[in-house]
Amino acid sequence: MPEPTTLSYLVVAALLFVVGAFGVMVRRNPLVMFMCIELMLNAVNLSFVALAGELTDIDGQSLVFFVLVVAAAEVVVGLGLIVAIMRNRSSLTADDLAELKG
Amino acid sequence: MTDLVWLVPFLPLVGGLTLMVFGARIGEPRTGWLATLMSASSFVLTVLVYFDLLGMPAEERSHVVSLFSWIPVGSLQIDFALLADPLSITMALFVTGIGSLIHLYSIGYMHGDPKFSKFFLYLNLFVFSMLALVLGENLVVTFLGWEGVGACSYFLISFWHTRESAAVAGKKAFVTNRIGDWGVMTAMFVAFSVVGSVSYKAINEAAQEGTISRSAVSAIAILLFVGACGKSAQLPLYFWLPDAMEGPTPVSALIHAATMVTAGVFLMTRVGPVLAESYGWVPDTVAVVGAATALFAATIAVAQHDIKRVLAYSTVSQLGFMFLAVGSGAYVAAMFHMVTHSFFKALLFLGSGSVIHGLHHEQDMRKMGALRAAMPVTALTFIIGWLAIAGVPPFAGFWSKDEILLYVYADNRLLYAIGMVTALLTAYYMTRQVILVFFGEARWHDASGEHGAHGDFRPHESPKVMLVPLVVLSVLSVVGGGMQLPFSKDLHFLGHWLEPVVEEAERSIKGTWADENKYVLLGVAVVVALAGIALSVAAYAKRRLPAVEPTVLENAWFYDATVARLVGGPGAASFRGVTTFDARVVDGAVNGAGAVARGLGGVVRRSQTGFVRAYAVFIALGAVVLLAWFVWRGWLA
Amino acid sequence: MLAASSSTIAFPVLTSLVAVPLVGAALVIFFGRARQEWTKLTALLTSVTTGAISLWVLQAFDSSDAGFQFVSQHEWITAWGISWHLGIDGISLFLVVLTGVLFPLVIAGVDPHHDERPYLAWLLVLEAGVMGSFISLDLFLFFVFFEIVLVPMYFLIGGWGYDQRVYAATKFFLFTMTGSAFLLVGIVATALLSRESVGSVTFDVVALAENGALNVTQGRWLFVAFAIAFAVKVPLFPVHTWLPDAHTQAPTAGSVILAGVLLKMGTYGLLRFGVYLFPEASVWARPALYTLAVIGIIYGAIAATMQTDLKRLVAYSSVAHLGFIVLGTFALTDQAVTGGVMQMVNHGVSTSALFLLVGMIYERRHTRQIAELRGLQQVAPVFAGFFMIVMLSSIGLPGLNGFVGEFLILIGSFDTARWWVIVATTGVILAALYLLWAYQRVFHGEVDDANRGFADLRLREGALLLVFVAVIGFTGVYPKPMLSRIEPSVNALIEHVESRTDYQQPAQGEAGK
Amino acid sequence: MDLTGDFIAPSTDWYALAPYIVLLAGALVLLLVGSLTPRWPRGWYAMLTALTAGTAGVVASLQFAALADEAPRSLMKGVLAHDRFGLLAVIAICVAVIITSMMASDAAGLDGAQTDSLEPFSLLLVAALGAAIMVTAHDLVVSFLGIEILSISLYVLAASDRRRVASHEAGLKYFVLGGFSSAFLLYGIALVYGTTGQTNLGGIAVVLADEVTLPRNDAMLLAGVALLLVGFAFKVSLVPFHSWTPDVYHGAPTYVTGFMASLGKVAAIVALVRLFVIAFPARADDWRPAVFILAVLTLVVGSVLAIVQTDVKRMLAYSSISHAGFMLVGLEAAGHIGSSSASSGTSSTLIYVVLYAVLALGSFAAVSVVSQAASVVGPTNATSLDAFKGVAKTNPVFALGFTVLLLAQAGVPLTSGFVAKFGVIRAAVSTESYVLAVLAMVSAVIAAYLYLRIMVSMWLSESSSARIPLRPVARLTMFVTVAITLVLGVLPTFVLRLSDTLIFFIR
Repeated sequence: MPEPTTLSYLVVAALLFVVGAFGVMVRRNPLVMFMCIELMLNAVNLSFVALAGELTDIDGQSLVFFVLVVAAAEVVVGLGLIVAIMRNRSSLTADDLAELKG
Repeated sequence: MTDLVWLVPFLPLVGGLTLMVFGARIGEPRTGWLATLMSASSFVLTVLVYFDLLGMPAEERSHVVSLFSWIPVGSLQIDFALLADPLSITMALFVTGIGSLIHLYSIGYMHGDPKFSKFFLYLNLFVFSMLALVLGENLVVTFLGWEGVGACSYFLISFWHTRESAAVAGKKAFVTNRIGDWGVMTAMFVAFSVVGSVSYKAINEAAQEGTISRSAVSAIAILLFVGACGKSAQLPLYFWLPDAMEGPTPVSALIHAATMVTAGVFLMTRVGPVLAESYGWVPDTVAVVGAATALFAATIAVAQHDIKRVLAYSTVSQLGFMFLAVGSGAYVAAMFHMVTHSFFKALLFLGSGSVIHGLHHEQDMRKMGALRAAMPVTALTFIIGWLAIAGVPPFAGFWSKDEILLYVYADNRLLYAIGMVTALLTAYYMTRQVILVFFGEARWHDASGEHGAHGDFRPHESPKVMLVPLVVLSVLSVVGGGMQLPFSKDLHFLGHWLEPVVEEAERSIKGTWADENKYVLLGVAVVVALAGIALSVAAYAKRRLPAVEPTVLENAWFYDATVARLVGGPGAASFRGVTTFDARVVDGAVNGAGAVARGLGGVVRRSQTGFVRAYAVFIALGAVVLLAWFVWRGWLA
Repeated sequence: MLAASSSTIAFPVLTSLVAVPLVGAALVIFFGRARQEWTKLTALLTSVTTGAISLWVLQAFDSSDAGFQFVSQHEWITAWGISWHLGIDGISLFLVVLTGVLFPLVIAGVDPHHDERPYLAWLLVLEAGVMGSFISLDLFLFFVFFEIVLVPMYFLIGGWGYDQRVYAATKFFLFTMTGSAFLLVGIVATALLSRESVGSVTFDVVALAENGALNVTQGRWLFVAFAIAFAVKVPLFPVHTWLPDAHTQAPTAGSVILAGVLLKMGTYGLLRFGVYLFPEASVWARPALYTLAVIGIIYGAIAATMQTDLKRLVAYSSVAHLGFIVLGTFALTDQAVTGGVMQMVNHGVSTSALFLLVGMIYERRHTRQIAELRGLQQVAPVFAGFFMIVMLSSIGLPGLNGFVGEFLILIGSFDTARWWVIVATTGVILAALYLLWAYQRVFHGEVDDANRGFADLRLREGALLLVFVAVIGFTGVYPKPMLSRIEPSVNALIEHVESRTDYQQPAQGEAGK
Repeated sequence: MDLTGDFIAPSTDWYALAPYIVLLAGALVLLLVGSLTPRWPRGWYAMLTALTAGTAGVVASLQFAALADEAPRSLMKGVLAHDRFGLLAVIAICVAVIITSMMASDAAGLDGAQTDSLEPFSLLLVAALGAAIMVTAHDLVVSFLGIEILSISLYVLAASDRRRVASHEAGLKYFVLGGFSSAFLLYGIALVYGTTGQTNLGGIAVVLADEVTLPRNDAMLLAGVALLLVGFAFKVSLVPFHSWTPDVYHGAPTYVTGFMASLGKVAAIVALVRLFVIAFPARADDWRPAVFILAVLTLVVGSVLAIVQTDVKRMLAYSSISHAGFMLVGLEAAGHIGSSSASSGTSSTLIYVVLYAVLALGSFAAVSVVSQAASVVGPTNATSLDAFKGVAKTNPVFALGFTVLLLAQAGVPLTSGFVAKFGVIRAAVSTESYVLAVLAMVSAVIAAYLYLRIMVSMWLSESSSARIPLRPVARLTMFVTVAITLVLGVLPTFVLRLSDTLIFFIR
C-alpha cells in the first residue's frame, strides 16, 4: 500500500469540506448545521497540516490551534443562541426562522 | 418735409396707445373723434409729403428715413427705416384717406356699442400697421406691419367675440395668414442668405444686376407670392376672407376691401424687379392663380344671399384681377385698379353697412328690396359704386379693369378670355345685388316679426356722419379713372408718377396688336359689361330668365367645407395620434423604465426567501463561480 | 479670446449674488419663526437686494468686452484642482438679470397656500442655485449648483403642488439626476483627460477650453455625456416628458421659475460648456441636434394643440420654443447664437407671464381645464388684454420680444441648417394655432354662469404683469442694447470654434446659392 | 528541526499597541467590575464604554498625526501594520463605538434592546477590538482572528433582543452564514499558505513578485484568492454573498444595525483592500475582473432591491449593499496596478467607507428614534415607512437632519456623500474604467428613488403620529453626524489632504 502523498491529503480535505458545505445547505436542524460547519473547519485544518508538512514549516501546524479555539468559541455562542430561541419555542428547525425575507 | 414721413404712421400709433390706456376714461364719442383726427392728420401729412416728392425730379423721388437701428447683429443690420417713394406714398395716400373716411363713418355705425372706444383703438393700430407695411424700407419693417394688420384684423373680425362664429372667423383669418407668413419669412431668409440684406433696394438691385443666381431670385419671388396669397386671399388660401365678414361692416370696408387685402399686390409690385428677373414660370404662376381666383370667386358671388358675402367674394375676384395684372407685368395697371377698387369697394361696403344699419342688422338680401325710397342717399351712392365695379364707362372701375385686360391680352389670350368672363359675371352679380336690395318689391315687412323690436318696422336712412363718407367715395368712384386715361401718354398720370419705381419691371406692350387696337378692346369690354347687366336685369327685375343660384355655388364649390373636413378629420386625427404617442410611447417608456426597475426588484426579491439554507446555496454558488474563474485564469498562467 | 480680459474688482459682486439669497433663506428659517409677519418681508428684501445687485451688474457691464467680467476666483478644493471661480459675460449677463428680477416678482406676486416660511426659504435657496449655475466658471462648481437646484425644486413641487405633485416631483428629480450621472462622469473625464495639455488637473472652464487638447474621439464622447444631461434639462425630444408633469403639478411660483430660468440652465449649459469645451464635437453633432430641435418644435406645438389643461399646453409650448433656442445655438452663426441667447431671456419673460396668468385663472376658478372656462374676455377685459399681449409675444408677433429672438435664430440658421429652418418656420404657424385656439375657447364666446363671477385683474396682479409687458414691449421695439451686449461674447465663442475646427461661419451675400 | 535555538521574545512597541490594549482592557474591566459590583445606574456602562473608545480613539489619532513624518512600520514581527491607512479606520471604529454606546443606553428598554445590562457594552468594545485588528492585520491568520472576534460579538449583539423573535432569527442566520463563510475564508488562507508558504501579506507579495511559481501552484493560489474573496465578500456583503444583510440588519436592534453598517463595513472593506492591494498586486489582472463583476452586481441588485422595500431598516440595509458596490468601484480602480492613479482608488475607497460610516450612524440613529416612538404608540411595525409619515410636520428640524443624511447617501453635492462618490468616480475615470463609473452613477439614481420615498413620507404625507420625543443623545448624534456631513461636504479639502497620505502603508 503506497504512502499517501500531500495531494491525497488535500483531496480528502477538499471532499470533507464539500460534504460539510452540502450539509449546511441541505440540513434543517441547526445543531447539525453547526456540526457541518465544524466539519468544514476541520477539513481546512487537515489541509493546513498537510501543506505545513510539505513546506516543513511549523507555522502551519500551529495555525490549527487557532482554528480550533475559534471553532470552540463559535460553538459556545451558537449553542447559546439555540438555547435562547428554544426557550420561546419547543421544536426548532432553521426553516422556522424565516420571518425576515424579501 | 419728407423727413417727417415717420409722423405718418406715428400719429395713429399715438392715437392707438392713448386709447389703449385712457380709452375707457375718454369715452364715446370723443374717442371716435380723436382716432379720426389722428388718421386724418396723418392723411394731411401724407399729402404734404406727396407734393414734396412731386416737386422733386423723378429720379430723386425715393427718400429713406432711418429712425433707429432695430436688429443689428453682425452682418445683419436691420434699421427701422421708412421709404417714401411714389409707390409707398400712393398706398399711404389712399390708406390714410379711406381710413379717415371709415373712421368717420364708424362713429355713426358703432354708436352705442359698449366697446366703442376699443373699436377705434384697433382701427388706429390697424392704420399704423398698414402704414408701416407700405412705408417699410426693408422686408422686416414691412413684415412688422404685415403681422400687425393681421393681428388687428384678428381683433376686429372677432370684435363681437361673444358670437362663436366671430371668434372662429378671427382665428381662422389669423392662422391662414400665418401660412402665408411662412412664405414671407422664408423669403427673407433666402434674401439675407444670398443678398446679405433684406432692404428692397438691395434685393431689387441684386436681382437686376444678376449678382445672385436666377433660382434664388425665383425662390424669393415665389415665396413672397405665397405670403401674398395668404394676405390677399388668393387660391388656395382665400377662404378666410368671406368668413371675415363676421366683423363690423366698417372693418370689412377698410381691412377686407380697401387696404389690407391689397398688401399682397403691393408687395409683389414692390419687388417687381425680382419677379421680372425670375424664371418665366413664376410670373405665369402669379397670373394664372390671379385669373383662376378671379373667375372662381366671381362664380361664387353669383349665388350668395348675404349682402356682405357677395361683396367679399367680389373683392377676392377683383384681387385676382390685380394679381393677373402683376403676373402679366402690368404693375401700373395693378396699382391703378387697386386704387379705384379701394374707392368703389369701400363705397359698396359702407353702403351695405348703411343698409344693414337701417334694417337693424339684417344682412340677408332676400329680406330686402325697394330700399331706394327709404334710404335715397345710400341707394344713389351704392348705384354709383355698382356702375364703377361693373365696368361701365366713364366710372373708375371701367378704366382700370380695361387697362389690365389690355396687358393680359398682349400676354396671354386664354387668361384674357377668363378675365372677360369674370368681368361679365361681375356685372351680373353686382346688378343682381342692386336689384335685390334697392328695387323690386319690399320683402322686409315680414322681417318685422323676427326683429320684433319696434312694432311697425321702418328702414331709416343713416346719420350724416355715415353719409358724408359715402358721398366722398362715390365722387372718387366717378372721377377716379382720371388718374390714368388710355387715350394718350400724357394722360398716364399714375403711370408717370409710378414710373421710377416700376419702370424696371413694367412690361411694354408698345406695338403689340393689343396696343394698336386698344379701342376695339375697350368696346368689347363695354359690351361685355352691359351684357352682364342685361342678363341680370332679365333674371331678377323682369323675370324673363330663371335666376341661376345652384347650391354648389352657394356653398362656394364646397371648397371651404372640404378644407374644414380635412382639417377636422385627418388633421385632427394625426394631431391626436401624436399626442397619444407622447403619452403612451415616449412617456410610457419613462414610466416603463421605472416599472422595469421595480418589477426587477420584485422578481429578485423572491430569491430572498428567508431560509438560511437558500442563502448558503447562494454563497456556495458564488464561491463556485469565482473559483471557476480564478482557477481557469490559473491554468492559463 | 474669452479668457483674455477679466476685470477683477474689490467688492465680490457675483459671490454676493449667490450669498445674499442663502443668507435670506437662513434668516427666513431662523428669525421667521419668532416674527411670522417679517418672514415675507425678509424674503422680499433679500431677493430685491439680489435683483438690485444683478441690475447693477447690468449697468456696470462693459459691452465692448467679450471676455468674462467681475471675475472672482478663490481656492476651494485645491486637492482636486477645483476653485471658486465666478465670472459673467454677454451670454450669461441677461440670464443673471432675469433670475435676479424674476424671483422678487414671484415672491411679491404669488403667495403660497400654507407653510409660507419653508416655501420662501426654498425659493431663496433655489435662487442661489440658479444664480450660481449661470455664473460659475468651474465645471465642478457648476455641477454642484446644477445638481443642488433639484432639491429646492423637488420640495417646492412636492410640498406646494397639486394633486399629482409627488409623482411629478419624483419624476423631475430622478429624470434630471439621470442626466447628471453622465454629466458628472463627463466632467471628471474632461478634467483628467486634459491633464497633460493643461498642465495640471483643473476644472476651470476657461483653462480647459483654451488649453485643453482632447482628441476627436474623446471630445465627441464627452460632448455626448454633457449633451445628455443638458438635453434632459432643456428638455429636448424625447426626454421632455418630465416637463409637462412638473409644470402642471408645480405651484404657480414653481412653474414660473421652472419655465423662466431653470430650463435655461440646459440651453445655457449646451452653449457655455458643450460648444465652448468641445468645438469639434459640437460641429460634428449639429445634424443630430438640429433634428431633435426641429422635432421638438413641431412635436411640442402639435402636442400643445391637443392639450386640455392650460398649464400642460404652456408646458408643451415651452418644448417647442426651446427647440428654436437649441437650433440657434448649434447653427453657430453670429445671428443664430445671439438670437438663441436672447430667446432664452424672451421665453423666460413671456412664458413666466403666461404661467402667472394661468395661475391667476386657477386662483379664481380652481380649474385649469380649458373646457370649463368660457367667455372670460366679457367679464375680465383687462385680464384678457394682458393675456393677449403676452400670448402674441409668445406667438412671435413683430414689435414684441418673441419675434426678435425667433427671427434672428431662423435667419441666422438658414445658411448652416437650411432645410431644418424651412421646417422649423412652420412651427410659427402652429404656435398661432394652439395659442389662438386656446384663447378662443377660454376668453371668447358667451360667458356661462360658472365663469360669470370671474374677477378682473387686481391692482397687485396688474402691477406685476405690467413689468413683464413693459419688458416684452421694450425688447421687441428696441433690442439693440441687449444684442450689443450679447453679441461680442457670442462672436468670441464662434471665433473660438472656428479657430479649433475647419468650420467657418458662412458669409452672407456672395452670389450663387 | 532545531529546537535548541534560544527563544527570542519579539521586542514589543507597547505605545503602538495602546489602542488595542485600551479596548481590550475596557471590555474586561466592564465585564469584571460590572459583574462583581451591584447594578450600576443607567448610562454608566455607556459612559465607560464611550470613555474607553474615546481614549483608544485619541491615542490612535495621536499616532495618526505622528505618522505624518515617520515611516509606517509593522508591529509584533510584522503581523500588525502601523500605518495611517489602518489608523484612520481605527479612529472611525472608535467613533462608531462611542455613538453606538450612546444610542444603546438611550434605547434602553425600548426597541427591545436589553441595554440596561452591561453585556452589550463589553461586546461593543470586543467587537471594536476585533475590527481594529482586522483593519491593521498584516497577516492572514491575524486577520482571520480579527474577523472572528468581530463576528462572534456581532452574532450576540444581533440576537441581544430577548423578546423579539426577529432578533433571534437575525442572530442565528448571521451566525450560521458567518461560520459558513469563515470556513471558505479559512480554506482560502490555507491554499494561499500552501502555495506561497507565507501568511504574512508582505511576504506573500514578495513571493508572488518573482515569477517562479509552478502552474499547479498558480491555479491553487488563485483558488485560494477566490476563496478569500468569498470570505471577505460575505463580510462586505457583496452580491451574491449579501443575502444575510437585509435579514440581519432588519432583525437586529436598530443601534446594532447602525453599528454593523458603520463599524462592520469599515473593518471588512479596509481589510479587503489591504489584503488585495498589498498581498496580490502581482495577480491584479486576475482579480480585477472578478471585482468588476461583483461591483456591477452589487450596485444594481442593491439599488433595485432597495426601492421595492417597505421597511426603512431593510431599505437602508439594501442601500448599504449598493454603497458597498461603490466601494468596490474604488477597489477596481486600485486594481489597475500599472496606472499611476491606482493609489487614488485605494484612498478613495477608504474615504468612502469612512464617510459612509458617519452617514449610516446618523441614519440608523434617526430610524431608532422614530421606531422607538412608533413602538410606544402601537403594535405597527415600528420601522415601516408609515412610521415616518408626517414626521416633518411634528419634528421639522429632526426631519431636516435626516433628510440631509438621506440626500448625502443619494450623493447630492455639498454633502460628504457627494465627496465620497466623486472621489470614487474620479478614481474609476482616471483608470479609464468609464463603464463602471457610468453604471455606478446610474445605479445611484435608482437608489435615489429610495431616499426620495423616505423623504416623501416624512415631508409630503399627512401627519399621523404625535410629536416624537428627542432625547439629548439622539439630538447630539444627529447633530454631530449632520454637521460632519455638511462641513466635509462643503470643505472636503481636509479629508482629501489625508487621502493622499493614506496610501503609504507598509508593503
